[in-house]
Amino acid sequence: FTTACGGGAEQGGENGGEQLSGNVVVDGSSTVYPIVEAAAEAYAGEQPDVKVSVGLSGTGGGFEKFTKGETDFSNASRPIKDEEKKAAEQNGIQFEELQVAFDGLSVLVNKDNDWVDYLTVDELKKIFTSGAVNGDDKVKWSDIRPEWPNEEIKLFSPGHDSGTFDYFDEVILDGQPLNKTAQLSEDDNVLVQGIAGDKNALGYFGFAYYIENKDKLKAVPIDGGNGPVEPTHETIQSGEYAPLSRPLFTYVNVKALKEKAQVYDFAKFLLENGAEFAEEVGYVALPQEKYDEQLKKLEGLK
Amino acid sequence: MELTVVKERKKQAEERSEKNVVYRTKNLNLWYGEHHALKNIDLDIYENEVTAIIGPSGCGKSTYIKTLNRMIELVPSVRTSGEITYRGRNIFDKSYRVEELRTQVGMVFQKPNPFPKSIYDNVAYGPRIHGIRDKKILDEIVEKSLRGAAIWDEVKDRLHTNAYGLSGGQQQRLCIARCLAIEPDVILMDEPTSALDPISTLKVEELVQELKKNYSIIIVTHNMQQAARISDKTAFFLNGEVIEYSDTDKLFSNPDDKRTEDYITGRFG
Amino acid sequence: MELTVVKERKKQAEERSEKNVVYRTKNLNLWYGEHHALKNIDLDIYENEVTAIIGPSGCGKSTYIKTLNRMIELVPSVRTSGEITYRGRNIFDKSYRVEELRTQVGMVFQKPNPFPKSIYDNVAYGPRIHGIRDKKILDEIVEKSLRGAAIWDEVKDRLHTNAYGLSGGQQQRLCIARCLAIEPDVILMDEPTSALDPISTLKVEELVQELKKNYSIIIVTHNMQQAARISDKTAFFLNGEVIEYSDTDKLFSNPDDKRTEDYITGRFG
Amino acid sequence: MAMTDGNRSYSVRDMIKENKKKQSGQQFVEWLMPKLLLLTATISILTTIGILFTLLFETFIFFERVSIVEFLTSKEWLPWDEKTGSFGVAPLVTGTLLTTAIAMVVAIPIGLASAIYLSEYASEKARKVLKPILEVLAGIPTIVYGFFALTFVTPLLQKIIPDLGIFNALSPGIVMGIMIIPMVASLSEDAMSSVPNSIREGALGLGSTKLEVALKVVLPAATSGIAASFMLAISRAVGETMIVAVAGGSSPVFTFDVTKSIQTLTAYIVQVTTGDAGYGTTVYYSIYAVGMTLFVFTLAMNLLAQYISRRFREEY
Amino acid sequence: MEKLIDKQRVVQHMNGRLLRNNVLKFLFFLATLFGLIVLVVLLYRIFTQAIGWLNMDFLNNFPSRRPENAGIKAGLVGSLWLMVIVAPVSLILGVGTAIYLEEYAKKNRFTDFIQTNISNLAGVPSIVFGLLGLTLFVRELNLGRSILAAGLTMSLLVLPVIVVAAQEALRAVPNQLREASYGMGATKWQTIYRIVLPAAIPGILTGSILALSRAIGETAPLVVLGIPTFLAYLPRGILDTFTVMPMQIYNWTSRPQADFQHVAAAGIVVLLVVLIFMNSIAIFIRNKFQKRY
Ligand SMILES: Nc1ncnc2c1ncn2[C@@H]1O[C@H](COP(=O)(O)OP(=O)(O)OP(=O)(O)O)[C@@H](O)[C@H]1O
Ligand SMILES: Nc1ncnc2c1ncn2[C@@H]1O[C@H](COP(=O)(O)OP(=O)(O)OP(=O)(O)O)[C@@H](O)[C@H]1O
Ligand SMILES: [Mg+2]
Ligand SMILES: [Mg+2]
Ligand SMILES: O=P([O-])([O-])[O-]
Repeated sequence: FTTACGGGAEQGGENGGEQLSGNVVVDGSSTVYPIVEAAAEAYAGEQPDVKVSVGLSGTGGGFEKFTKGETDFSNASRPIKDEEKKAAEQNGIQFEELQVAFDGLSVLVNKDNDWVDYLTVDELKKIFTSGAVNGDDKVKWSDIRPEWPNEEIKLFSPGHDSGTFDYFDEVILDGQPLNKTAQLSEDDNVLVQGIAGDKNALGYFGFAYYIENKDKLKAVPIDGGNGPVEPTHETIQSGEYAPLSRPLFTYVNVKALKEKAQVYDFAKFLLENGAEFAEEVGYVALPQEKYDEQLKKLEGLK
Repeated sequence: MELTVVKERKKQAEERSEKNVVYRTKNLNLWYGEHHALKNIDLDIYENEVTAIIGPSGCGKSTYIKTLNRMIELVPSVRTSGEITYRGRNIFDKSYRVEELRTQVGMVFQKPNPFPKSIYDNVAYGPRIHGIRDKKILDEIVEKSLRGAAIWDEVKDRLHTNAYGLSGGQQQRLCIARCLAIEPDVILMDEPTSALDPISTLKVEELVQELKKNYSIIIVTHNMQQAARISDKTAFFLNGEVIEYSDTDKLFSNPDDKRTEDYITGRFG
Repeated sequence: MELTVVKERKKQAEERSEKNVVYRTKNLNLWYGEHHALKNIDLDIYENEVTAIIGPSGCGKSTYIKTLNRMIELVPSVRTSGEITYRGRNIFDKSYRVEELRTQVGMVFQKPNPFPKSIYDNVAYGPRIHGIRDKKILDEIVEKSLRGAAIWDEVKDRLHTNAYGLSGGQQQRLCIARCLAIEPDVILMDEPTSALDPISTLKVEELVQELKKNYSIIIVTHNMQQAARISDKTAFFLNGEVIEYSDTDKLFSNPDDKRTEDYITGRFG
Repeated sequence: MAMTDGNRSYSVRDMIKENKKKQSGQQFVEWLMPKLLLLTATISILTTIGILFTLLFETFIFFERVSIVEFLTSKEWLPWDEKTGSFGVAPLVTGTLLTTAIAMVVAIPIGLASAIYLSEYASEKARKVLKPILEVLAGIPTIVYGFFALTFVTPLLQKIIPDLGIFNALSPGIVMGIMIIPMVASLSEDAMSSVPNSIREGALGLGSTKLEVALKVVLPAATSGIAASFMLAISRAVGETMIVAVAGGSSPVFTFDVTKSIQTLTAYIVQVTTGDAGYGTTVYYSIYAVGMTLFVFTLAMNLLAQYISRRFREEY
Repeated sequence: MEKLIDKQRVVQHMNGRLLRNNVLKFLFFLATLFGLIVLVVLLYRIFTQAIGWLNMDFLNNFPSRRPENAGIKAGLVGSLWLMVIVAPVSLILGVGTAIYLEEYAKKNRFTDFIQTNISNLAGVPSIVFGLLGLTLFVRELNLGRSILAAGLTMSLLVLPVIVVAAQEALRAVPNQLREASYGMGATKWQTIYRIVLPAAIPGILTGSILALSRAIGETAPLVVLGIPTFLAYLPRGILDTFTVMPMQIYNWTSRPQADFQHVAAAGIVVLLVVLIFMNSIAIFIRNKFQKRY
């Protein structure tokens, strides 16, 4: 059983120039994965003897293992749920939540869509909520604004079991059921294909997928009450792109943090360089103060 | 005038003999890969006669008989040269459909090879593929063929059970019945009675005598008594060659070739 | 005193005859499912003799001979009653290991069944499974066995090619060689020559005569001439029963039973 | 000494007897092997028991929260909302049935036809080349097939069926069928190859065409092997996950319309196991109930297939 | 002799039969070709995407956030390690089970039960095996997320395929070969080991190729086991953690950067090469032994 009880765990604390060894086990959200992968890759250059492994079992799957004490870090695209907290408590697991980046949920239409200039949060809600317009859930553009075409909107959404949907549900749908005609997929690249292939498509997904496919898709500015805002690095980081920008987390096992020097060191490394890695893989960094604040908290836990 | 009569007669004789030849083999050679299995075979086989082929094991009897209905083509490494005409047509001709040839030339094999079907379906197989669907006609054909192969009484109560439940001898007779069911023109038999008891053998031999009224039969046999008993002509093969081919009486009583004599008197192998 | 001598002699004779019995079958019955294939068989088989079993197709010859080395047990639906003793031991006895029995009782089958291996490996198979590994001894055994089966000359240049390349007759002789390789005590032969040409048949027959000096041989045959030629005793089977069992000369010249007479004179089937 | 020729100093018979005495190891092996083999055979039973245990516990908890009647009779599968949610498994079952049926419509005829071609028509050489190439098809990771379905087959089909959604049952079904072709072809070809040649000769000798030999003689003789390949193929289709997850969408809708987006039992399980759902939520437990359904589903199918093949075999 | 068969009709019928034969032969050929064409299309798409990304660096690098640095090394080595467990374990268990069922087992309820059980396992989706492996090997037996735990899980997963194929292959061995061997006094095991198994090898191998191909391309159960995707080190033994090629590929396909799609294609090519290599070994053995009786 090689994972949880790394060999060189007892070696001393401060990072200095000291060589650490042992394992760091990370699992969880596929959304957060690229950031931590980037950190682990860079970290291997700093501490070649520390074996960092990163899995992508999904936020839920990650927490399942985390709350059983099988992993040191659990990536999450949403905050931990009450059930999971309870499970952790039962197993005597203490944890600390760390924010590592922002993701801006981008609302997108087809490149050939020349009528949508922006959408308000209410309009979004009207389109995506089941039964809000019609009993059969078929919504036409003209149902939203009369001057828009009299054609059915083809909705695309991440599947129910993704952090992205979870967040959209929370801030837009308000717990109401999703429009039944929406085409669902767990894979954002698949959604890109769908929206790029249909003139009447409307969907949403993570910011990085929009940035990478700018040539095929058009982002819709969202009016959250203060006028339409387009999703950009600046608007997401500043919080101006509201309410659709969401934080991404990793949770760390406090016991591991205390007992295993390499876990602490990796956590520190992640926060110190998190901004850079987040940007590199397509997310948006937190404001620098946020990272510093968490670093301090981390020191306190040691 | 007398000359004309003679000529006329000669011509008639020629015509008749020409007409009577079912199979004419000319300078046939056959190789299995490198192995030269048949060498310069020349052989005419006549209508409504039983032609026996004898010779020691491995001399090419099965190979020759399988060439007559082109079954030999199933062995991928086989090459042939020379010509075989069946009723005047070269069987190696591209335009000659092998299925047509084999419909006219039935075959009974050395090892019994019934299909894993019921006895009835085994016999009805041939007629069915040739488009006969009428249940009554099929029943009739099945009965007639099984009777013809001297096995009807043994199987008539279990026509619809699997053919593999039969003993070896019964299986072989079933295979003969299966062949008779399509009423071929020529029947090739590769040691058909080697798995039969004497009684069944006798019946089959009688049957062969009966059948030759309408059919031409070529039979490979190890049993020289059998060859002597039932055949009109006999060919003696040795190492892939035809050593002697003549009327059966002549071949067994007064062979031309020393090797034939040695063989039929059991002096060599 | 004379009496004692007589008694003594009688006793000796009895002992000898007792010793000479290889197989004693008592009241053997066998069923394939519902089909009663062997009925109340009583038969003694003697040492260093050739015992022939004849009878029409389906009469149970193969079944009986397969019972002697318990090969019949491979058919799941088979039930037996009665007793067979081999050299005094009941072969159906739980403590009797069937492998031991079959090592002492070799078998040659009706259809040639070589292994899909080289000719050499086919013959060496028996010795090898019985623990003989020495290459030189194996070579010797292989050559001797192939010679014994009259096939050495034909295959000596291709000992390491696949046995399936041989003709039917050659395959069967290979199977005989394979059986000879373990030098059994009894050899069971189920129509071993039905796929052989007369010369090979003759050789095998000679071989049988030769082997019987040291071995006991039980041979099923369709060929009554063969039975008459080579066997010392003959059993005539009919519908699963032994109709008559006696010295071969007696059985063929002066049978006790009408049915035997009818059969050997070819009067019924 | 049983031998007749004098120049030998040993008798095989004696050597065998000698060896027999030494070979107590042989007897031990003979005693041991069936037991070892029985042990390996029991592994499969243990595996099933293991699976049942893994599934049962959590399934039990699930059914404490959701009534089994609702699970079996409701036609709505909306598990995401704890309060208003509905747990009727029917949509997932129809999704599975739909894609499996489409896959079989593709795989069975094409696979069997390929098997016939390879076994009865192709030359030895062609067979030796073609079969392994086909088998490569079976080795391509399913995720590749998934994207192939989504980015190649679906657009192609949309040209023929304009109404076809970007996610649908048809395209992943077809691609799944294509993936399964080699399994059907390869195993059926094996079964047909093992029909003895003498039987083929018997049929050809009666003037059969190769087609008649194949369809009327070889195919019936190889029924059990071919049926086994079908069974494996169906099982594979029912259990396939990634292709449907990528190209089928994830909309559990009760429909038999192949142009609509669907979700299969398996796709639902992956969705949850790799997703966001909280550990301990009803959704989490639902995957075990769905897994159990799959298990029962395949069991029922198997029993049915066995029954059919038994009836079938009796014919001759 | 009265004729029941009308020669005239037979000859007329012949044309139809031959036509049918030729048409169907062509259709059968098309069917075979169909698979090949799909394969070519698939491979073409993959190769055109992979070209330029497939180089020594790709084979030598660990996963990376930068597409140009990403490599398959950890996955390649991990997949091979996985085979080190799966191939022997599944073959021994699968062939063993098949031999038991075909050669030893009596036809009784217990045998029927095992048989049903096996065909049933063949239908259990891979992800459920993942759940089993997680509970049994990773947790109960405390093997962690090791090669051993994953290998055993995968072995159970492919077991039914091997069993069924091996059974068919054993069934196809003619009984007369068994009889010949028993007739020599061979024991049951000797007969099986020396005669039956060698004759069944081609069929067994075909099934095994399919099974192992499946094991090497499978992702879902490993995800459930929690096998990591990022690793910057290689396993040293069967108790170490590892990752496999399909997980790398799966991850790459779901990344937003277009370049990762090329990396994924390159990964697929490597996976296919490994598969083809494995297949060719088995096919070589199969062709060497395959013969018709
Ligand atoms: N498929 C084959 N490949 C290679 N050689 C073969 C093949 N079939 C037969 N032979 C060889 O060709 C020769 C003639 O074989 P054939 O079967 O015609 O003999 P046969 O006279 O019928 O013998 P038998 O009386 O034993 O049946 C033999 O030497 C045999 O080994
Ligand atoms: N496996 C079997 N199952 C059922 N019946 C069988 C089986 N084997 C043989 N029989 C039947 O038992 C009877 C005796 O068969 P057996 O094979 O012993 O005959 P045989 O005397 O050897 O005939 P042949 O000379 O044709 O070989 C036959 O009626 C046969 O149909
Ligand atoms: Mg022959
Ligand atoms: Mg017999
Ligand atoms: O993998 P996710 O939990 O972020 O969807």
